Amino acid sequence: MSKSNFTRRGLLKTGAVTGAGLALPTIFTSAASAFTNEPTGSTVKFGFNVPQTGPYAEEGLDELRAQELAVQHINGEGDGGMLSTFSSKALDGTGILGRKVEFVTGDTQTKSDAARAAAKSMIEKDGVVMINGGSSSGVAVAVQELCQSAGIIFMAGLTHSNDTTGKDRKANGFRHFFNAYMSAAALAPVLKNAYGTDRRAYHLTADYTWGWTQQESIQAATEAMGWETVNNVLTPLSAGDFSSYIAPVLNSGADILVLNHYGGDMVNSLTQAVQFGLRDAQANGKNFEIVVPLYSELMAAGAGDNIKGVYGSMNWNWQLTDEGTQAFVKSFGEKYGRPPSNSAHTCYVQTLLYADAVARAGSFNPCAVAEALEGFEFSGMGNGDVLYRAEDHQCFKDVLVMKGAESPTTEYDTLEIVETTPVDQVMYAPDHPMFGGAEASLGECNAGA
Amino acid sequence: MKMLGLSNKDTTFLLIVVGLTLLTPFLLQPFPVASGGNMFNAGYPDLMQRFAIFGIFAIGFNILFGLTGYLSFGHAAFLGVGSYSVVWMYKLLGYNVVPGLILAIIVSALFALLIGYISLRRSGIYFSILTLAFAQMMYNLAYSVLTPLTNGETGLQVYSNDPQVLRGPEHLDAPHFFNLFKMTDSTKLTLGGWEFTLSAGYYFTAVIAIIAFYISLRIFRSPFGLMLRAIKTNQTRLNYTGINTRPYTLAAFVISGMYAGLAGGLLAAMDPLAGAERMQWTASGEVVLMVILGGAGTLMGPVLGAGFIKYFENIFSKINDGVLHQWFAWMPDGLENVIITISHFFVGKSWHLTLGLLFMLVVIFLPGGLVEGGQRIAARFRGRKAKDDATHAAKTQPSAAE
Amino acid sequence: MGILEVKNVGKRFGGLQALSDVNLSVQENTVHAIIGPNGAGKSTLLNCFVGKLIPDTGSVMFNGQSVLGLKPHQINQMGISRVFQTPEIFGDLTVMENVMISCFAKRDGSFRLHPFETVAHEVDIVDKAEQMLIDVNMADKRHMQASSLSRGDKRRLEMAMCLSQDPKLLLLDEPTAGMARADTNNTIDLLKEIREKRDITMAIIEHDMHVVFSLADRITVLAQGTPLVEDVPEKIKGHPKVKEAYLGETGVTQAA
Amino acid sequence: MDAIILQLLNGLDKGSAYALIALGLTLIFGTLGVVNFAHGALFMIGAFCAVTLQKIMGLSFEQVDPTKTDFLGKPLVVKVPYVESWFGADFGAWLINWQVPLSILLAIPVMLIVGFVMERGLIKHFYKRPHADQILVTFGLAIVLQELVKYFFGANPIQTGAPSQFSGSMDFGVLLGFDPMAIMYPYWRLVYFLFAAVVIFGVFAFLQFTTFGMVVRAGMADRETVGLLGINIDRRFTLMFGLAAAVAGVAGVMYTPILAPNYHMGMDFLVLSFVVVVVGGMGSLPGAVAAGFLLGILQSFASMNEIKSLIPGIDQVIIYLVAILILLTRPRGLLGRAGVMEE
Repeated sequence: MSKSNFTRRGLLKTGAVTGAGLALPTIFTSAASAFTNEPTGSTVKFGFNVPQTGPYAEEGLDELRAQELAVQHINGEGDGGMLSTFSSKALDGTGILGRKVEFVTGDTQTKSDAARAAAKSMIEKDGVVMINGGSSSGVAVAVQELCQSAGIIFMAGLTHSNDTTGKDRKANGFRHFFNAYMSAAALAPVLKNAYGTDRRAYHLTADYTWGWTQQESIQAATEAMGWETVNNVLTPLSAGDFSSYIAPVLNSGADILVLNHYGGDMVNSLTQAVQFGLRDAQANGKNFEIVVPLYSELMAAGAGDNIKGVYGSMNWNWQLTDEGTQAFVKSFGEKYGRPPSNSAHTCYVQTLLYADAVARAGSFNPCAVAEALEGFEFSGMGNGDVLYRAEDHQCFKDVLVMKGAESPTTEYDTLEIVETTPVDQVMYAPDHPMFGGAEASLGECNAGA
Repeated sequence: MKMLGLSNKDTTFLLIVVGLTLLTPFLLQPFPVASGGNMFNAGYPDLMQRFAIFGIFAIGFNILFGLTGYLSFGHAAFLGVGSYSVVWMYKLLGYNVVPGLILAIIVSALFALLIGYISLRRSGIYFSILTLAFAQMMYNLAYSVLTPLTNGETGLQVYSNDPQVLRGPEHLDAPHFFNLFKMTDSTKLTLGGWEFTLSAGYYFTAVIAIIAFYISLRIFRSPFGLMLRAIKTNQTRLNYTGINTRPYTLAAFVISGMYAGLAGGLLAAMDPLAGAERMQWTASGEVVLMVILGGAGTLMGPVLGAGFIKYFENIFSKINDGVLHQWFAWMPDGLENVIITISHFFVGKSWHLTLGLLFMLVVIFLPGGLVEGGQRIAARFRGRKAKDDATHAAKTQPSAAE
Repeated sequence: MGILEVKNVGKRFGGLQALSDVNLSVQENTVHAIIGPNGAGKSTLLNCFVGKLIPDTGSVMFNGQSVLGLKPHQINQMGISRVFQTPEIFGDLTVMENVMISCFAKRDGSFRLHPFETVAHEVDIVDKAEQMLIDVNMADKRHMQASSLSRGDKRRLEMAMCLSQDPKLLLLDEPTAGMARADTNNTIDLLKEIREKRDITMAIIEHDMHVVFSLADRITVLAQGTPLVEDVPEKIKGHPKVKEAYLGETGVTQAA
Repeated sequence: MDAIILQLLNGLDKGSAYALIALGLTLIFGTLGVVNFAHGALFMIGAFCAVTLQKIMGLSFEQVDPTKTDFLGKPLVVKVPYVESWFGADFGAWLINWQVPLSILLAIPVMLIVGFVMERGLIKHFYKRPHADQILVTFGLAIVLQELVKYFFGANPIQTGAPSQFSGSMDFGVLLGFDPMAIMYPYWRLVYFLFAAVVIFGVFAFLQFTTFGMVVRAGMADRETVGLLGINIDRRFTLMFGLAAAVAGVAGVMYTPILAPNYHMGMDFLVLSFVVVVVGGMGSLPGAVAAGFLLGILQSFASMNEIKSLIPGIDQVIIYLVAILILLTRPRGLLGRAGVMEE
């Protein structure tokens, strides 16, 4: 098989190299493929690129579990999970278009470089048709760009920055996860009910792109309902000890602390804020409160008792009671003995959705798959009715507002669902200024070869 | 056979290196694609490019550390600067890699001149910490405050609305060499069950790597190289022999900074994105480990060390449960599970552990690095008293220890 | 005018006056020895010649030029070479490479960026270094690693390195310290031979009277940081002040 | 003014952690001449001693609680800690509450053993080897240790709380005559600072007033001479390594309520602790302590909004900037000796 991108002039220059091949015509098979890594045998390969080392390794592990489960379900093993509740019935449990699904895994190390290296190896060596997973926005944007230029589909995993489907959106990339804007839009009404409109907020923000978009979004949403922003302090990534940033908060005239942190930083800053007595304090005649816009189960477990009563948002939670969620939780729980996390859910659903899109399109060609996913509406995968918007490849669905449970019974229900914010409330225009404005464009779909 | 101002021995050595480099796509693909061994094949473009690029990085670092003994813990800064230079050239001029690579070398040289001039006022660990401090400052700022210049966490990339003033309509839309070929171009050769990928990007980096290696060989054999080795041995004597050591060390620092900048530039030439993480101290530490692992002060050692570490990072991390089950499926169930449980310690998400153990084993049993290991094996083949001779040879004639 | 003129040099370390009012003149083509008991300030004085220390007062002129404030490498380039008490050589390099470095320093100055020349092709340097090794009877050891040499050979090598620079002044800091008798005699012979073969000026700091009296043309006796007497060896031998200064130490030094 | 006092307190606390880690590091360097890149890992192992004790305290048997259900809708299985059933609910709960300070009792023997094994089994073979080799082998060891911890404890941070008596904060400002709430400071951080002070003084007193300490100090000054006196310096150095490991370990234990331990915390502290040691002067104990507090306090001040708004990003680089300035003005750091680690 020859996958030649050489221009004519390029071919002349590298004639010596190809000449060696041409001298042995019988073994040099050449059949032009229509797109990158067109599956040839009886199988098709997916690439699961998740952090397996570094601070998000645990989250990556959960994503891998879910993806493995999804592959089983697509191939007809196990109980089928969400396939039975999924509104589209294109998948029948015999693989995709008659091909069994196999997968390879890579380690993103939560570094753009390493993630791209792992992705390239899966594309170039293993011949994957899609890459799924990841646990940070920087990595998601970097790998999405790579998949765009390589001509395969990218399903983004846990990435919450507005940029992923905002200014960095790509035609070959899709995101099932929600984003900072949607978090803020969902949280604002709940915060208004709980804490009133006359509040003064102090923001601590992780000093990198995700932190900034998160902060920008929540500030806009809370100011719109009457809150005042006292200050926004940028904190170094992995600062560990946040005391110098937390200590001045009490005396700043603020009565709300918004922690735009994620992962280990969130665990530490929240724990330390509670130690500094912020939860017990009074300010402006009100109880001082803490808000963590983006929650995850694993981080909530890390923060322990400190999250009690603290509001935040999530993409999905295993405690939802819809059919799809129950089927998935049952299937996942029986296999792994624990409920899935929301990033696991995202990765599971994305794997199924990709497979379904291929089946509906009748082709693995990324452009055909992208077309099948664009504007696709479905249900039965948790979060009610879901839309994959064509303009920016962002998924729109209900957003969960969560609160740290006062008396959790197990290590898995430390968070409880406060409200399911309907999708209409978190909608925005594709050319919203926080998402790159009118300039942002998906570009052309790239099928590679 | 004398060529390019080299001695017979060095010419042969260079030709062997050239041969190995050009045949890499075949040598690193020893297993048929359908076999279980395919997991260990490393002959795909991205990894081969990384071998060459990090080889260049390590060769350059070795000129500073291996020859003068000055241990820089901040060389990744130059790697990052090189990458940013290339991506900025993409954004401003167009996708031709050449202007970017030239700029990468120039900019990294300037940074190295500045950082080296200040840091070389101290020696030993004080020098190491100064270089570390500069690199960490650059990394921290690149990740946060300098985002307009570096695009922070996401990494600098090309957007469709970038000026690209030199880009004509007929130009390729990915990094290319004077519009002759794209770096991502490749062709596949199928021979029986084997499949080999000949990639334009790899051969582009390989040619540059060979030039870089040749330059390093010339430096090793030059009076300049001799002075650098003398600095490592005895600076006092050198001063009292009328040699001003500072400009020599600074020159070595700048040269190795340029190598790092070139390597960083090539990373962005192969893959048009520059992330801040490549300036982090772990990246600086990685090149130190590559050089020591391979054999500091030897010509081939750094390249071997770079290859080893990148191989582990890219191959061992991909061995997951599914693969393990495939391998050991023939075993009885109980035994299979035991073996797989043990394997969990070493592969897949635990590949770091294997790397750590490897560092320890090499430094304990092969103080001269992998090169020494190679010499011992060679000595054994020649039927000599392997151990004594190899150690002796390494000790008495460091210059011949390649 | 001597080749090295030392005028009123003083040096203080905290509460210790290491040198005070040292005046000294080393004449061209002579061997000038500086002797004195331990702590007399011999090494401090030497360090003032080579740029390691800067005296608090006074001047040190070499060939009519002040060396004060200059770096060791600059002073070396002016024509002063130094032999250390414990031989300072490039232990990791071969004997030949050691000598070649000296030759390069002589030819190319204190810095020259020559990354693309090849050591092996520098015929003049190679020839000069080989000749030098023949001169000191070490030609057969040229490929040995310097650190594996015997102590005596290390001293020879260091001497060869210094001589290959054709120094105008050779400073020797206790060249026979810690040597066995035989080695000491060899060194004396070597130095004598050097004197006969070349026009060279030497300043020797020495403890061992045997060495001093067999080599020196003039001797300065230093005690408590200041010159006691300066004269030809014959006069120094029985000088009462010298005996006084060495009281209690004479036996040791002569036995050494 | 209150803001400055507040940051001073924060700085003292950060400084305590830096100083404790740097103390052991510089001790190992000063006595053994070994550059120990695994020192951060020792800090991490100390912290995981606390986690281990927490796990042991949490060891429990299962009881079915029929009134509740779990996530799969089955009857909930409630876990009852063994300590509570063995020692009674009250004492058991007390033990669980005080597990972090109690972990010190576990950490000291564990760290001593780890230290001895490391020194005898590995480090001692590297005394005469180049620093580069020491760095490589200890870095390899650090990776191995952290991967083992990751294997058994996972990659997530694990919350280990301070005893409930110390969970709040004290109004420090009122004591100094400021308004209430002006300077709130967590009790545990005060405990940590006092603890660090005790350990630091303990180490100094130990080296100053015991014969053992005198020999070790002599050995730091001139290893060969002490060896000539016929004193078995090696064995004392082994003990010294154990001591350094124990200091790092207990520093890690007590830090867990401030920073939820994770497997890579050692690496996070490694670079910083080297900067501290070098700024203090390689091999100088008072230097390490002084530099630790200096950098901690400067970092806290640099994090103040007033300063950050003047120089954006200053809090991210202050430590490195100060390190560069100090090393350029004082070649061997604050209190370093000549000739150490300069070859």
